[in-house]
Amino acid sequence: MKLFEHEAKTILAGYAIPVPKGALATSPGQAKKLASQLRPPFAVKAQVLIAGRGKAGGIQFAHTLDEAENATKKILNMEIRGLKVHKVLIEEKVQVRKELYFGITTDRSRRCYVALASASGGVDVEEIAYTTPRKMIKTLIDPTIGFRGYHAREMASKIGYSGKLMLKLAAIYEKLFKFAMENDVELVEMNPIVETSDGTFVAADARIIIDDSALYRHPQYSQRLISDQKTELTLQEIKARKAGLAYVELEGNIGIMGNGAGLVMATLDAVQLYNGSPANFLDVGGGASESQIDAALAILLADDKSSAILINILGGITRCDEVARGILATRNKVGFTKPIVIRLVGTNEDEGRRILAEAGIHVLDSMEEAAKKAVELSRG
Amino acid sequence: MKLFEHEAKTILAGYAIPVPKGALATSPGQAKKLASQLRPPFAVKAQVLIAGRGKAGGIQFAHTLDEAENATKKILNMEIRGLKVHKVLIEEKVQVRKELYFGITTDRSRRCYVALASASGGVDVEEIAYTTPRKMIKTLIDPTIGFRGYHAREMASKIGYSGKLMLKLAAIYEKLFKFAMENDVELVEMNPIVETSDGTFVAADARIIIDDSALYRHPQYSQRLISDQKTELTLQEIKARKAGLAYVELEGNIGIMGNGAGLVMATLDAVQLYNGSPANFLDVGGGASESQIDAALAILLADDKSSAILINILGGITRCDEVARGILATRNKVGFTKPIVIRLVGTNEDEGRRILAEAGIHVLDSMEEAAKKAVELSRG
Amino acid sequence: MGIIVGKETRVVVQGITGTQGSFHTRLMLDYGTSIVAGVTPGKGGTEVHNVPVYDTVKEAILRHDVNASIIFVPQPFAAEAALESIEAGIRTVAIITEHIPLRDTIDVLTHAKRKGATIIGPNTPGIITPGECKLGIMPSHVFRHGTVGIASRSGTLTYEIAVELTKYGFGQSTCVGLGGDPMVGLSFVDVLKMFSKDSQTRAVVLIGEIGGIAEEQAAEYIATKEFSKHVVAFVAGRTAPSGKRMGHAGAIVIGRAGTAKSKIEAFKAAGIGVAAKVSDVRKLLAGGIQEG
Amino acid sequence: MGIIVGKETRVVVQGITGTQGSFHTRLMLDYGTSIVAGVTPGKGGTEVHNVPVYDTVKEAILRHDVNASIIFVPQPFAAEAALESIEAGIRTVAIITEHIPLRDTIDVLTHAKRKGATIIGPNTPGIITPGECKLGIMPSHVFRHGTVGIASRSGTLTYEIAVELTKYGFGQSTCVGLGGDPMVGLSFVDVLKMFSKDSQTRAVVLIGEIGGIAEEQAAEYIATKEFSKHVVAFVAGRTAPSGKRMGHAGAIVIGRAGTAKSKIEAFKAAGIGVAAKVSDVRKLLAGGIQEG
Repeated sequence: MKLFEHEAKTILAGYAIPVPKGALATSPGQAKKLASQLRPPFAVKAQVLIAGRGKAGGIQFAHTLDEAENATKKILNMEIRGLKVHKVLIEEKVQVRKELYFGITTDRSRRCYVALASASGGVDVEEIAYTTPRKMIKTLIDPTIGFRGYHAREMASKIGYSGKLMLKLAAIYEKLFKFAMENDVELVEMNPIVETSDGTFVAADARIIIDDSALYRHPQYSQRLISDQKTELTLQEIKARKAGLAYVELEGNIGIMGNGAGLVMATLDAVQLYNGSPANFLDVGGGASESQIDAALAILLADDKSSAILINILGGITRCDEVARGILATRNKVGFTKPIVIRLVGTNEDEGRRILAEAGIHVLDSMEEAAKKAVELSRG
Repeated sequence: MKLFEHEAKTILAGYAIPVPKGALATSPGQAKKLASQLRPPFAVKAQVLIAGRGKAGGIQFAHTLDEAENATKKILNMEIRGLKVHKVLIEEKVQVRKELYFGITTDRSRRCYVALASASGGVDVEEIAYTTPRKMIKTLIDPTIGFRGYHAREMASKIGYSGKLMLKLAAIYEKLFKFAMENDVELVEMNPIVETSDGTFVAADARIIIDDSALYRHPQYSQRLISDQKTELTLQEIKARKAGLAYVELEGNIGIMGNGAGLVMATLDAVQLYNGSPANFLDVGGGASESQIDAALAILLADDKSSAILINILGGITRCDEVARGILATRNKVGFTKPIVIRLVGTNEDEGRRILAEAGIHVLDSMEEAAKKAVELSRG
Repeated sequence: MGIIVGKETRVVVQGITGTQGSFHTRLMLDYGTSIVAGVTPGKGGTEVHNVPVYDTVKEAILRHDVNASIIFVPQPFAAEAALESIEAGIRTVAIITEHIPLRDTIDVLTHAKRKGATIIGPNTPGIITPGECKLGIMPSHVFRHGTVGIASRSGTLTYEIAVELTKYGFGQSTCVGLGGDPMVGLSFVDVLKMFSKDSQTRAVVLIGEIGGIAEEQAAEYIATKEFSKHVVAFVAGRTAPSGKRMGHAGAIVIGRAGTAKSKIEAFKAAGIGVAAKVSDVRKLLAGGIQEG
Repeated sequence: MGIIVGKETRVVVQGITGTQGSFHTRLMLDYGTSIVAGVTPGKGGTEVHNVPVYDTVKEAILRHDVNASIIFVPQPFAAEAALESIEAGIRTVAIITEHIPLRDTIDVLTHAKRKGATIIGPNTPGIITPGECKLGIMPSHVFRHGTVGIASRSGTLTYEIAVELTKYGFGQSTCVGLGGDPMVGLSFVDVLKMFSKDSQTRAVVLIGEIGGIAEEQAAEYIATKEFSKHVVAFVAGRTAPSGKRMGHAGAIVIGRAGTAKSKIEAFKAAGIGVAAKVSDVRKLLAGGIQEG
């Protein structure tokens, strides 16, 4: 689960990590008023849960209160990669001597947390990590030892600091690790963390992703997980999550559901292979009940941009008769408002097919055949 | 550092460990008033930092408010092994089905924390541990794994519980471990932890010793470490601790100071070997300064029960000239109010001896000779 | 033969009294798996499908000869259940439970490594050596004894492919579900090393998906270590957008990392046939086996 | 020869720029100890007595051949300093700092065991192999090269006894201060095992004190493992009351456990001579060596 920049900064400040002085505004007037409490120049920053806002104009600088008001007005009228901006963070602009990077995330292959530091921070850090990985200093973290002062100092030293500045920077690294462990982060990064012209360090931008699997022990985050507008999820995605379904919205016009993440991904791939375009990814999971199938299908039917639906079930723990009954339940309630292709094999297949056949619904055997058919139907 | 029973119980309750309902009283009238908020029968318990209060009459039971008042009066007039009782804990008496023991402490040989459980708790548990150690269930705790739910359940199961009761008891064990780690305990024990007649568990008595070396990271405890009456220390001991000296009060009549814990213990032993009786143990530590020596000697001179003083210094990091100057400083300020025997060898020995010789103070070479002389002088 | 589990596997089921635990215990027993004990704290002394239940793994081990564990314990307690088995000395632990917090998984895998235990999962359908032992929740009927080893990051997709393979005569030596969580006990490379030593296995199917670099590492291993058995790969998620979790917590493209494209290219560069669709897997397999 | 430290010992001093660290670095250098580097975070690039200072142990190791560390770091950071050396692969670490929290000591000792490092202390005067290497803070002049090994829980008392031994011609092979904290890296048994293999050591003096069961374990080890060298014991704290810490955090009688009486009886039962007073140590030693 992603946190907004302003949330991230508030949390880091709670761990005594220096962040720029600032406040959150939802209107130009409020921004102006808040700016009057700050020392110019100001930075006005769109609060969106998406990367690339800088390039999209979502960060602007202002020297006067009026400029801050105007910048806020512009940004609040903006859509960044399709997302409306509801809030801006207005801050004292940091006086940069040097932009650095520091982050903590997991290393899937080494099966541990890893700390990453770089002497060059900012927008291109992912590019640097990808193209010249040796510029990224990496420390694997043994969970039985943790990330200690000496690990932090070693990293701060390797990116070129010594003396008091090295100690200051290392102390911030250590605090970030403490935060990361106490909050089960999947990723936390200060990018950039800035060395200011007066020799201090400030987390000028911060990004936090909390491990979704650990949200149950962090009620302060989990309570907002499925509240509208507070997360990166679309309304459809929130609806699906509330129903316990894994759902991702896509751009195409064929609604797709199936059981099992890999199978659904493969179904999407098959649709594309036959030159179709998936409208979504919807995994009902293992052993879905009639009502879950019903809920899932209802979500697909409600998606305006799709012109056909493909259901791909390979029954293992999932029982085909439950699936059949779920499909009928939806039809009885809302009707089939668009063409639906169903592939249904596996556990209790005969019973499932019988139920659907009695209702006049035809069922296919092969996933590839079904994908081909769905692509045809989506063309109308 | 030892905590009072009432403090221990308040802290454990904060970890959701069940303790009897009760409150702290400093007068019989207050005890009666507090008892009226509780359900009889009551237990009235002297709050002293010393074992064996039960056998000394420091725990009494009462069925009525008047009885509670009387019991309090009796206990507050009591001295338990020389310690005046200032406070009583008045509690609802626990309805005992079975008294158990559970504690967490360190195992010096195995170099880890250890959890101890026994199906028989109460006053004789130390005796049991000493004479029939196999009745004590012991779990060594790997610090990289901790004391987990399954360790707790294994112990609760081994002392004879199963089903819901086993789960309840194990949950309490787990909580106690959490408390132990978060508070750097040297020892925490619930003795007894009682299975009540209605099938719950209650920590009927609790003992906590915090690791003195870790107090610096627990300001909630350390601030009271050297406050009067709040600890097990005598006033002399508090004075010594404030001066940064290791001091233990004893019963004899020869005041003893030296540098190094082992050396001072050996000095006490030598005094006893020559049939003398040490009044105290005072270790000035390594590299003591003039002012520390002065402070130490002043404490010894102020001890009314001693009739002679023995100073045993073997200079290593400690410099004999510093020691000599410290001794003179005390003499100049308060005078030598009792005979003092000084043994002084090692680093800067010549200078130290010269300083003392000029002041007319004689110094011995051998520790054993000095001990013998001190014993003679203590007899007046 | 096959790898990790076989006729000699004797299982304790952790969380045996729960709905899933009890249901799959019956299915595993039906398949012929030796389930010798179950564990549910507080339910010691009872039985599930005639399997005795204990309060702790240690007690189960004290009374039975156990060398594997399968975990159906709910998410908040699953990692601790795995530690319990690892500490008790069990060398094969399959964690069916999904969505285990990363920190807990790291703990489990660290201690497993120290004790030399093999962890399958979390979020795995388990492992099956057809005809010998099923330590998992996969539908047994799709598998047949044979010579193809399967390692997969996906459950249902594995069944889909196994159905095809079985239908066209490619029985399996062992099928391992690595698990859909971002961090799991076994990598493709780990499993390839085992298949390499297994005389029954003559070809291997790797079923990958977006996220991480396990497929790229497998491709590199096969290319540089001269893995001598025939390998076919399938990668799900060609159409997945960046930054979205596709059902599995581990199935996510981050920036430019973890794409299906990168994985497919790595496999191809290592000379491994990559199936564009499910039905291609058996075709590539047939080609390779004829060649080999 | 001697044990643990010798001519081949090359030392990094952690906390070298502090008062104690700097002072004892000079004394160790004067004694002839090879101190090749120092570490103080934030002081990298400076020098102390011509010894180069680094920010981290890893950097010191990268530039110098180091195999031992001595720690003068203040209490709140001392345990972490030890972990730093252990993780960097240093095999001998002397922790001079006292009053390290038990939890931290346990952490340090657990990781030291895993990495095969020997920890001396905490709260130790260190270790000296006279004439070869002093890794500690003991006054050098009281020691002479010879054949008596000393293991002691007390600093000054060791000097007291060493003065006597040296005066009467009993030079020492190695003198180890185990440390006065309740939990320390080396036990008497550990050191006896090393002395047993050391050809230079012909007799051993054990200087114990109240608290714990290290002396009892040593007595048992000597009795049952047939430790073949002559042993003399001294136990401080016969007069110590129960429940009071006698200067050292580890010197405490709890209930009936850890008394001098118990230790003395154990030694005597194992046939070991116990000195009633300091001057008896050399007498018992002389008797044993004449006998032996």
